[in-house]
Amino acid sequence: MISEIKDKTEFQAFTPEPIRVLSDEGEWVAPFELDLDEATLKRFYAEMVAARMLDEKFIILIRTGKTSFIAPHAGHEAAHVAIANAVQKGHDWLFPYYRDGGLWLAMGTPPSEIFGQMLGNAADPAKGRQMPSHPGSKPLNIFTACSAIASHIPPAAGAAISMKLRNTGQVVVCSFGDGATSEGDWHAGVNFAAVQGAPAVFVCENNRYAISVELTHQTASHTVADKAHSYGIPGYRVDGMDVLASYYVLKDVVERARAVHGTALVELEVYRYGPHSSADDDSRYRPKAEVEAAKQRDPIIRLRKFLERQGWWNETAETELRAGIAHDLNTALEQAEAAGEAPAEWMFEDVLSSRPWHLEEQRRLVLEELR
Amino acid sequence: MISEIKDKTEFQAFTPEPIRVLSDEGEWVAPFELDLDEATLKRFYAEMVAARMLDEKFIILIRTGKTSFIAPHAGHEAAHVAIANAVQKGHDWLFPYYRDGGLWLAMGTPPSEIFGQMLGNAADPAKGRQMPSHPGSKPLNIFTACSAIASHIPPAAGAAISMKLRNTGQVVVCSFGDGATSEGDWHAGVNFAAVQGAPAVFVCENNRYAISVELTHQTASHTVADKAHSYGIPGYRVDGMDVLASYYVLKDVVERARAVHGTALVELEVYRYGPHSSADDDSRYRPKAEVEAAKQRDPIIRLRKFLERQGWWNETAETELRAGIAHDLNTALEQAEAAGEAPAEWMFEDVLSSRPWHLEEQRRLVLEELR
Amino acid sequence: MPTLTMIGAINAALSEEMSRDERVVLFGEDVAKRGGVFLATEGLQQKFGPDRVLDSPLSEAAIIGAAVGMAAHGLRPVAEVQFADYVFPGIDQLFSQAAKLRYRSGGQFTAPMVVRMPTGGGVKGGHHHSQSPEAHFAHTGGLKVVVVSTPYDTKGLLKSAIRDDDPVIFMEPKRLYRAVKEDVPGDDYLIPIGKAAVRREGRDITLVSYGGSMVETLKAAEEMAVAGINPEVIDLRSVMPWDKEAVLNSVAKTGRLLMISEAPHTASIASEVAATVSEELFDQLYAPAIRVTGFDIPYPYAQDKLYMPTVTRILNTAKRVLDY
Amino acid sequence: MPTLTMIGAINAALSEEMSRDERVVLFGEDVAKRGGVFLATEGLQQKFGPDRVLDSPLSEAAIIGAAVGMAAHGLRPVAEVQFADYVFPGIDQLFSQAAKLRYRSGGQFTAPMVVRMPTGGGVKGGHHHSQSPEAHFAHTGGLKVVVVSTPYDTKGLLKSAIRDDDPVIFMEPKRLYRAVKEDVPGDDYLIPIGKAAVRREGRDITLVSYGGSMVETLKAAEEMAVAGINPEVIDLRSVMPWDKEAVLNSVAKTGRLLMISEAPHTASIASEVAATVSEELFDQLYAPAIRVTGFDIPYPYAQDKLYMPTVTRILNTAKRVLDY
Ligand SMILES: Cc1ncc(C[n+]2csc(CCOP(=O)(O)OP(=O)(O)O)c2C)c(N)n1
Ligand SMILES: Cc1ncc(C[n+]2csc(CCOP(=O)(O)OP(=O)(O)O)c2C)c(N)n1
Ligand SMILES: [Mg+2]
Ligand SMILES: [Mg+2]
Repeated sequence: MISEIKDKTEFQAFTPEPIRVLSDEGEWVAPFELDLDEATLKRFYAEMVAARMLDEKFIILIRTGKTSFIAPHAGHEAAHVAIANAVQKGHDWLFPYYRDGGLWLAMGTPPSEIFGQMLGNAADPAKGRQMPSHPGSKPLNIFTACSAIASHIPPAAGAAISMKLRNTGQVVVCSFGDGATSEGDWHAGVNFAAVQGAPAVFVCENNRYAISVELTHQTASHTVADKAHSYGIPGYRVDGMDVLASYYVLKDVVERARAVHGTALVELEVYRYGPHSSADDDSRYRPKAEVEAAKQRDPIIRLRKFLERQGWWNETAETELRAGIAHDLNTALEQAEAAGEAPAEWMFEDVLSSRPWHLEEQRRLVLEELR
Repeated sequence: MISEIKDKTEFQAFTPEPIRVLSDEGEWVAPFELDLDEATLKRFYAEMVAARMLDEKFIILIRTGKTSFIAPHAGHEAAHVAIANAVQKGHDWLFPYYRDGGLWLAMGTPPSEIFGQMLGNAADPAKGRQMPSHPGSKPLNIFTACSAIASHIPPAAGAAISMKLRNTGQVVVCSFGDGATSEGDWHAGVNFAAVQGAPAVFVCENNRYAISVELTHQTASHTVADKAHSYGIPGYRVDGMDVLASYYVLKDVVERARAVHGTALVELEVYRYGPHSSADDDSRYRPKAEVEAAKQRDPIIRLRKFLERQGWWNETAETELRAGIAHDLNTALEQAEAAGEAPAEWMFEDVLSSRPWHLEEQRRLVLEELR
Repeated sequence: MPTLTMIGAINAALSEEMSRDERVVLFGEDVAKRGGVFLATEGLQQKFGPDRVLDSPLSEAAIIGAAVGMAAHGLRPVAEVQFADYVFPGIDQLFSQAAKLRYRSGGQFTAPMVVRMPTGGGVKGGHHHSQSPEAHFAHTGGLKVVVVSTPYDTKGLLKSAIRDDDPVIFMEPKRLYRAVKEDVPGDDYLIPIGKAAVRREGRDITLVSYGGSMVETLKAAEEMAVAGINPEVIDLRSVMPWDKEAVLNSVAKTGRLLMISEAPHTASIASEVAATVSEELFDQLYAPAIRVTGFDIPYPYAQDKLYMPTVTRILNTAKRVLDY
Repeated sequence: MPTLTMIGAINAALSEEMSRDERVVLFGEDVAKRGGVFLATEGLQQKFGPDRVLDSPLSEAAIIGAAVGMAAHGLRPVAEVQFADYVFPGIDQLFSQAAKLRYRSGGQFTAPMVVRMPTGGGVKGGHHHSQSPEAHFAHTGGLKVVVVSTPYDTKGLLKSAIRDDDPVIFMEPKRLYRAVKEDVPGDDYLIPIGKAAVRREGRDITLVSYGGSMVETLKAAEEMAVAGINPEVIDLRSVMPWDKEAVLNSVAKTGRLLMISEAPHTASIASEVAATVSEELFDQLYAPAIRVTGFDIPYPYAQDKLYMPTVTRILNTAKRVLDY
């Protein structure tokens, strides 16, 4: 297995500058040759556009009062698409967080399920149990997200340790924001994985804000990648709005994790275009100019420029792509809406594997009241 | 104030080898000149011997059934004496842990109070509330130790932040073991201090074991000092059985913390000669030979050799010193024993600033029962 | 007299206490630059400067633990935990450090600090923005626990909490933050921790509640009154210590207790009050002391309103008590 | 039949379950090379190898959280928290992850795991080696909670816990670890979680307890018997779910309940049982349901034995119930 690793020695841990493959203008700037074919690059592109359009759809859900909460992910699409393409889907395990809407989609989750979760209705495979924007899917090995920041890090470590102990050839990819790195559980989990040499790749989607708190108030470490020193693992600092850089590094790190049970930390430098959530007003803490500047690094425009340079993309393709995605999303949303409310009886299911007397009593109380 | 810092540029952070001043044989190996006088060095020596003899006394307390728990500190004396001499006693604040018996003494705690705490009797200024080996003293600004590993790190950060916000010119020195670095609270606390630029010096007494768990099972980081990268602060790796190296580095770091509100991590490489505690049997997990090898680095013998080389010490001085300490400790122990049991009424004091009805009821129940 | 929401009352209390006592500092996630996710601390950093109002890193252990150290060192920290649900990563700091510091040091060190937290359900927050963890705090010796329900009380109790020499958990039902406005004096007043308020006098049954559920409790009381029943309504306000005297006095009069709380059922504040009343007023109860509570399940998103004691559920249960 | 201490029974249960099911893995601080600080896991790493018995770093969040991930991934982890007092740095992993995983995923992911922990006082352990935190677990939907009191039960219940599809907190009163030996079958047997045991049949008063306090409860019962009173003694064994049926049946017979537990008083399991019995057997009680519990203070070192319900305290209080 080790022999299969493509050794891109160009990718060094702890680089002073983020690793990049495409410039902001979509020029190839890496010291190695492109080895991805047209179809693959177009897929990356299509997945990023779909991720962006999903985000736009979420915003509509909020505006129209159909959902109660969203965590906008525009600006994070390259990270999401890179992760989805770096793993073996349905074999490896993902431990995402609430801002991974694009990842949820790029992994192949049926959009109707995504919308079901966003509506918290009967179309939600998770039965409307959680707030919107909490991805999860057993068939796809996507560990259902939990609102408590960084609380999924120790479970991610545990799953990776299980993979190592049983030599399953699987890898865990666990994503989180920059704020998450301050939580004790983040440290405890990464440390346990690393000391066990568990195949876990911890991916920080560093958008430099935890709600309103800037990274400089979050930690004094020079980069998030530097935190890897604490665990004796490599830390990669990557331009997370460069889908190719993100993909190449992640693919490399994931395969290395698989082959030698290695743990790693990957920092993807992204930016969130929207507010933290539908409950936030980001104008309170960051200047509009900063947001506009970040958009100049847009991952979608950047890859499109590269594709155009290669002669692989044009306006017609763009129009078709967007029309197709729009149609799919609209159909899926309609389908999800049609499912109707989550039944009240669901409230007392899945608390435990069976229902002890006290839950039976509590359930009866509610059902009587509803009758 | 900044101009007052003696800039020992010889002390680099993140050195591959531990910083040393004395060789195992007590030879001066530092690239700078000794600038401590005879009296100071003799004091360091006396304090280390006293620390060792206190440890021996603790062992007797256990053997004779006078106490129920001890955490032997033999092998940690240089660390304790270095910390006590690096701070401004009664001005700076210490946040120690249970293995800091020698520090407790070197800070100037009356030995009768130490024994009172060890006996948990009426001579304990902390009223017999905690297990033995839990140092604390309000007059000396020694924050009372807490058994929960690493739980004192965030409070230490908080005190240091308070010092910075109010510009009190004080410094926090917070000590803990190598195992403590795995706790989430360790990370959370160090990070908060560092991001605030609070005058806190975090000192790891790295004896390579957390009870039976070797450092290699604790973390994969190369050194504990390396963990400082995570917080953007300097990390010093020091031979913690070399009292001069430990003192010089700590003094430097403490004064820098005071002057520029800097946070730092200092790793003192020590070894615990005894079992983890009176409840432990270390032969279950480490070879005797390893213990014996560590004793070759003994901090007390090492400094004695240096003093002898300087012509500042001889057998007579040694005998006198030990007799004096023995006398003081014996007298203090007698005094503490004479104080008698902690009264049962103490049980319901100091829970809150006053006693609400429920505590009053509970107290009455116990007092009635005792009557 | 200004009319304020609960959020306004919090802001006013903090501002006044910070003016009064320069040892008072505020910190937590998003409290400074943004003024808090609910804007409870809006404008305070501007007013008191970045050394008195700080944004902390994203760690409840760091927040609560740092408050302990600041308090021991002489400040009067008011720490914010963004949602009560997120106290758990920092609860060891509350339990091992804050609650036990005075005791373990024999009174040498103390932790006069306040930990504010939005609590309770009803805002479509799902598992992690809806929980009511007060029983955990009340079960842990060394802490005081306040749960407010009105803007007026909020100001007076928050001021008392800040001046208190013990660690006080100050719980703010988030669904009440902007639910009502009421007259809140612009000057200094204190409400003592540990004293309940009689919200409605009556003689047929005692309804005891606190926090968010006061809304439904009072609504139910009104409906009962319309139906010719005269309930007494008590708002505990503090759940540790809770005002046993006030509750016993009332139940001694009415002979009937209905205890209402949206926290989970088992081993709750409601259990405590019901058990105590049942014990102490054994001969004076006309009917069993009954609890209407939240359920022993994770807080569901979809059935957000159904989780908490509804007016219907309170009335149905009250009927059982009254008809007994 | 071998006679075993509680420690021996734990070791036997773990060993048998590990032999039976290779998905069972053990880990925690000092469990592997040292065999645990109480030697509960002694010899198991030698027997099952370093891939099935692991020493973890010193972090309860890492331990409990990793167990969640392992369990979700298909293992059957048995994690050890070295002392129940140290569960708090990891309690968010229990509450936010373990307890809610099945629910939040709509049943897609589950966490069949056991968290073992020595609990309770009486060993001169002071604040942090003496606490009894079961109420915190029982108050949190999604967890099961067992507290054992005999070697025989320990083996049967630990095996049930390991085979259970839910997260089970398995609490072992450390003062009973080597207190008694008893016959423990060498073969496979299970004791169901949620079922109490009647330790002594009687008709005058029902004494309900569990865990460490069973010792004093049974001693008190004997003394009562000598004095001509005939108490029934129930050992709850599980506190979530607790066996309401068994308790109600007994109290319906005796008309009197004394509930004994060394955990703090307020909002405790004792509160829950007392409140429930008072509610459901309102007409059948001859006396108020009374609790003898630990106190709402940090656990003191010097008054180690006085903190827990003493035989005297149990007898004094039983007298109040009987004389009522
Ligand atoms: C334990 C915990 N504390 C606080 C919160 C409230 N909260 C939700 S998101 C957030 C900021 C997270 O920032 P980051 O990790 O950088 O992720 P981002 O939202 O920027 O992608 C906070 C404080 C929470 N969800 N969990
Ligand atoms: C939170 C917590 N978990 C577990 C323990 C049990 N325990 C006591 S000491 C210890 C090992 C500590 O090792 P280290 O930090 O290296 O300090 P040392 O004893 O070696 O000086 C453990 C696991 C504890 N006291 N607190
Ligand atoms: Mg962020
Ligand atoms: Mg150690």
